[in-house]
Amino acid sequence: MRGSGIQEKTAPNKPRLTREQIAQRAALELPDGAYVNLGWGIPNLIADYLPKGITVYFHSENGILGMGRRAKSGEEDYDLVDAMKVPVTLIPGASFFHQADAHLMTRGGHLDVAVLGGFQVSEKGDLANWKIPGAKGSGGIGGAMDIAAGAKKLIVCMEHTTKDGAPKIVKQCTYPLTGLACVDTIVTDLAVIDVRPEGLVLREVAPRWTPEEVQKLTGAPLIAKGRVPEIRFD
Amino acid sequence: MRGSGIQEKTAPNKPRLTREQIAQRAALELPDGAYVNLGWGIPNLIADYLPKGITVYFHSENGILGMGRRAKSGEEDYDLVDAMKVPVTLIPGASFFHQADAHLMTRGGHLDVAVLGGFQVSEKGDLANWKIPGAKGSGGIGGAMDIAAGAKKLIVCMEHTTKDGAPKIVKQCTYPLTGLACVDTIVTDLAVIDVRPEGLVLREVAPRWTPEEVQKLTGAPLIAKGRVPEIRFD
Amino acid sequence: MRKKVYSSMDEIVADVPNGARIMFGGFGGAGFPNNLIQALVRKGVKNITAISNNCGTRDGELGLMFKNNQIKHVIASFPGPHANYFQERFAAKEVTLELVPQGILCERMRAAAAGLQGFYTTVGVGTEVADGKEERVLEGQRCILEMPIHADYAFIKAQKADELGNLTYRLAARNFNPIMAMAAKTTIAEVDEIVPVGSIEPEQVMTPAIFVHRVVQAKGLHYAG
Amino acid sequence: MRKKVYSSMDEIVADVPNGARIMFGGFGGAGFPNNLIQALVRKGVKNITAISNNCGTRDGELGLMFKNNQIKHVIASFPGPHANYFQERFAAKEVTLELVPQGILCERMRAAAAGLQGFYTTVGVGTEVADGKEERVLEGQRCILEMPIHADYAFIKAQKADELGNLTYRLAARNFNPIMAMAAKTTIAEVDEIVPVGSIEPEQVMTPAIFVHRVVQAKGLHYAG
Repeated sequence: MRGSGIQEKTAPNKPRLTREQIAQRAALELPDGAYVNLGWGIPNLIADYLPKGITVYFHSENGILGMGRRAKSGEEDYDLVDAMKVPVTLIPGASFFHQADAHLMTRGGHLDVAVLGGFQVSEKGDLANWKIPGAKGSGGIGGAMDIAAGAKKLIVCMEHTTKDGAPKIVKQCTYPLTGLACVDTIVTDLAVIDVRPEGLVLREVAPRWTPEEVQKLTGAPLIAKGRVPEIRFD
Repeated sequence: MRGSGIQEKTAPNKPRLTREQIAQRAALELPDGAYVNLGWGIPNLIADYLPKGITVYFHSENGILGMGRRAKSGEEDYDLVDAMKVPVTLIPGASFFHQADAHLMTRGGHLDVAVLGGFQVSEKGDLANWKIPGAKGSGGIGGAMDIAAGAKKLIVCMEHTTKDGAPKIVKQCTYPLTGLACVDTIVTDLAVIDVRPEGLVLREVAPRWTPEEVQKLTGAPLIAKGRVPEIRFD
Repeated sequence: MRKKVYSSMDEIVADVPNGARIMFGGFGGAGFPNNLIQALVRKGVKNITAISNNCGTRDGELGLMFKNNQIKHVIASFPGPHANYFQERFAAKEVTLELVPQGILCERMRAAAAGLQGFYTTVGVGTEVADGKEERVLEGQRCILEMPIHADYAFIKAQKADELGNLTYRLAARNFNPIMAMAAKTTIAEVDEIVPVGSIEPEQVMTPAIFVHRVVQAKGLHYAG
Repeated sequence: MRKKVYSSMDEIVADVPNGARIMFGGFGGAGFPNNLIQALVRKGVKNITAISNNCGTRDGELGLMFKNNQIKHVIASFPGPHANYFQERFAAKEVTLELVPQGILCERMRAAAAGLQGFYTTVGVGTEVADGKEERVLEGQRCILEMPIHADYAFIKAQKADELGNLTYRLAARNFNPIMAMAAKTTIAEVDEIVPVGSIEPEQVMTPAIFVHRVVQAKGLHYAG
């Protein structure tokens, strides 16, 4: 998959957010006391960037609520792993349950926030994040479709463009879909964007980037309501 | 509701089984190790008549497996009641679960045997047991429809005729139905009858009763395969 | 951390509006949120839709709410012969009733909890329960389509809550409570005891805190009815 | 009392026929019935339909069964990048795959367990998952019809079993195991420890014995792969 090429040539040579900074910005979207599921990739970094004083109850689709930090060396218990097979710890007040109840939570609207990675997001909030067209192998869905269908608020964290410079925020997804009209907010290395009935609202831009520059790297129209502030991390 | 009247006049004046004897005979249908649900009425008496050496795990739709005898005076715990609100005890190996799992067991074919009371059973095994036509009040279904739909083997215990002498085993139920083609065996005060694809097979008759006498009090044809033995209780 | 622990029954039900749809846990006298129900009686809310296995036992459980004519519609499996106030209102057509097989009542609430939009079952096929419902053959069996039951509130009873809302139930007082806790928008639990966070073993939590929005201790208010 | 306790892995899988449909518990390396799987490898059953979240990790979990070409069809949510033997067979078209969203995989098994004949969900609407499935609007939402997944056997892993088959699970090794235990015709549990009847508190049983047909202790056979 290669983008139009135009974006690539016109992309300003300015620093973008790192993956860690995307995670750090996304962490600010989590309210105190929220029940939250973090998907693979950038979302999985978010737990390290929770603001001080905030308690978030992390949900894992294998049947954990209240996951804590990753286990340190020597502390690992391989019956206590997250959805990425990584040994984790618990915070006080955690609970275990079976996988059907874990997904009753995802589908049934019980999670306050879910954060997933993305290949493409459309201007209507459609998400494609499980399969690259033409990729080898079987592919795999995992819990993403249940999570996309049910979270009260779905945030997607991803780079704003592909490695080739093509926009990942598009009018219509061309990759296989994960869910329709499910994304609420997109946090990229260039912007924070809300999916609203009126369209994609540009809430923040990366430091030193302008809304116009971000628009050029975006495959669907962005709506700027007044001055668009730069992303901050606190 | 009044039967044809013919049966009433011709009914032999011979002793029938008592309710306790119906329960005692039905108890012989429970295999060792079986998971069993007992409904209201005569079925609820069955637990007292289990043959020696047989262990049966009684299920209650409020979320108990492994109910024991009723609680003695002074022993009652009102958080440990059966589906009839009666305080009960547990046997070793009992378990508790919520009502949805309790009915996952009833509907999902997990109970080996369920025993229900009945107002009418049809020759196809349709059961009517929850509502008398014209009765006052709201009526109530409870767990009967789930149990009828799902038990591996459904036994109905009831008197063979109404108080007015009308047959309760009929070609077609006239009372509101509980379930279609769900009954496997009927134990009455006059007979043990199996519902089979070929029809109602008369397996046993009450002591001193003849198949012909039982047929006269039955609203659908009974099939006798050879000599029909008398009911025994051991 | 969100504040979930309330100190009074009246405060915890203060926002329940007239016309609310409320699930009430309990079965066979065990696991009823009797103190919460009495708070609703004191508050005098009206036009409630009650989703409950039964409809009270004389003055007990939901009885007083029927006596006071606070409930206009019931979804129940077994209203019960001792639900005399319900039966009087029902006979007078002051309350309407949807009778549901007990396991299907559980599944319809669970469907709401699980974000499912309906399911097919053989239960009730050929009976009054099937009236007006879509029927079709699936897996070679006649089935009817049953729809989720949603609610604004679940009023439940548990044994212990920690301050986050993790719950355990005692013996057969569990019954409908965990299902209703999952199914309603706002779940309010009356408990025997509130314990510090971390006091309940994670493996032994019966209802995870995510489903529980408010808890209140029934301090020696044990219901006598 | 029925004898449920077996003394050998080979004996407990002895009757599993070629062509059987088998659910395998486990997720993320935890709660896999690895010793039972190895017994199936030794037995050499063929043409198995495997229902499992994933398809092994190299030689581990279901890996050897794909290496030996014992599995012809898989129903899975996430076969996995480290399921190299599966991926080879899949590329060679020696095994077919039905990909199912993970929660829907759970619900379809639970539907089989609960005697439900199908359910509607919004999950997968507009995606490849919806291909060939009935779609309709219910409760104002586009939904697809999902059907139960039945199985001849569930192979599961638990921590403790009593001699009746009541089970408990450790930490997140619970995952798919309780659902599969309920869904299959015959459930076989590999456990760390078998305890006398009455040793597990009735309130703390996680899978009631009614769902468990055979248990075997994995005596120090802890799987290393």
